[in-house]
Amino acid sequence: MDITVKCFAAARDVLARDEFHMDIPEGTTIEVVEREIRKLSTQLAEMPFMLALNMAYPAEGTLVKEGDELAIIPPVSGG
Amino acid sequence: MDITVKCFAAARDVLARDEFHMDIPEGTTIEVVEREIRKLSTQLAEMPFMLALNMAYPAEGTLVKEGDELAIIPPVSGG
Amino acid sequence: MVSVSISGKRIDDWNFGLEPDARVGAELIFNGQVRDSEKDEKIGALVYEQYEGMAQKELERIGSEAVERFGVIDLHCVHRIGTIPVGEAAIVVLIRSVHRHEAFDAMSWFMDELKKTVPIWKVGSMR
Amino acid sequence: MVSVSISGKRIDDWNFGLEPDARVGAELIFNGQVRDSEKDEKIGALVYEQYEGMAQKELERIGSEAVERFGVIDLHCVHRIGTIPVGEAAIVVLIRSVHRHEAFDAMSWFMDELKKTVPIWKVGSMR
Repeated sequence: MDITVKCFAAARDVLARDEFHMDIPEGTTIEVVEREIRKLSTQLAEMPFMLALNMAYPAEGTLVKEGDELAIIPPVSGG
Repeated sequence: MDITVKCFAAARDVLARDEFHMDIPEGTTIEVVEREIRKLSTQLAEMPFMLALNMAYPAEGTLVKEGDELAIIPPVSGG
Repeated sequence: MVSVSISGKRIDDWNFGLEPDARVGAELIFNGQVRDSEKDEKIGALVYEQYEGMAQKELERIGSEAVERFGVIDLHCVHRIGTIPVGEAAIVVLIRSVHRHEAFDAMSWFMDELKKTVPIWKVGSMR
Repeated sequence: MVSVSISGKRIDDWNFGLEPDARVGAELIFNGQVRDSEKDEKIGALVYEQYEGMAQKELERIGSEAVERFGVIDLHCVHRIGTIPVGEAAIVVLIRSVHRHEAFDAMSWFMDELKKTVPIWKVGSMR
């Protein structure tokens, strides 16, 4: 299954891209995707971030589906 | 010694005047003046109010002086 | 810095005329308005009176204490007296600070104090 | 009622265009402004970026939760993104309520939540 992962702020700096695609098996939870993402870079492995799924913060154990939009959300600093 | 006592809000309603004068002996504390004022009306006796002295809330035991301006301050309700 | 005014006129679009201050990270403005009901009765206006002189002095005193106690940059306040129609402001308070928490705490404290000590009264209502 | 906007332009004199509401006793407005120093360095501007779509959705979500949780009448918010010069607003929030305490609590909670969950970042500064 193909999913899109958007990168913001410090995550974009580390990965040097705005977004990328991942191919994951059916039945993959958001936690497993997070683990895969952390493997992409040693800096990312240690970085505090949340994952958004289709523009919301998913509940624990949520399954990721074909075509989903994920996003790496480093600590926010708006306001 | 002559002092002026101003009356506001409920105190003015009860006493039916904006202000009045009192003649008190030298060396009178603010607490003694308050006791005298409460004697002016049975409604005033029970009314919660503070006394202001020359436009400030006096410390306990403050002596009242000739020409001082006191004020009966019923519970405030500004803002 | 503290400034206080008491006005017999409309204060809803009050301009405190502040100079910009590059240290300011938070500006908090409170408008206290007359509501259409008072003690469960429908009203059209409230009548406020003040102890002239002392109301101003007390507002300045608690304003200065708020600035000092919470470490905000400045506090400005205008209170309206006389007859105030429903929907119009009885008070406007503006506080500026470096970070937002000081401004929130100072505003809350200032309004609580005002309602304990400042000699201004609602003396009646009008339909 | 909740309304949220995200703007690339100046928001300092933002007009939320609210209808008067006679139930309102308290109106609280928060302006978060860019300060002249960030991490002890003098700056001239901050650069903000958003996750377009999600920033709006998250602001709406926490706005609605603030309204419900604290029982305020309404909450309106505009957040600016892009390059914001020192002294200009990054955010304006307006809350109206019957009594003032709800508005204070809702504002404080809303700003704390915003700084935890809303995908908007300071991504750099300019001299």
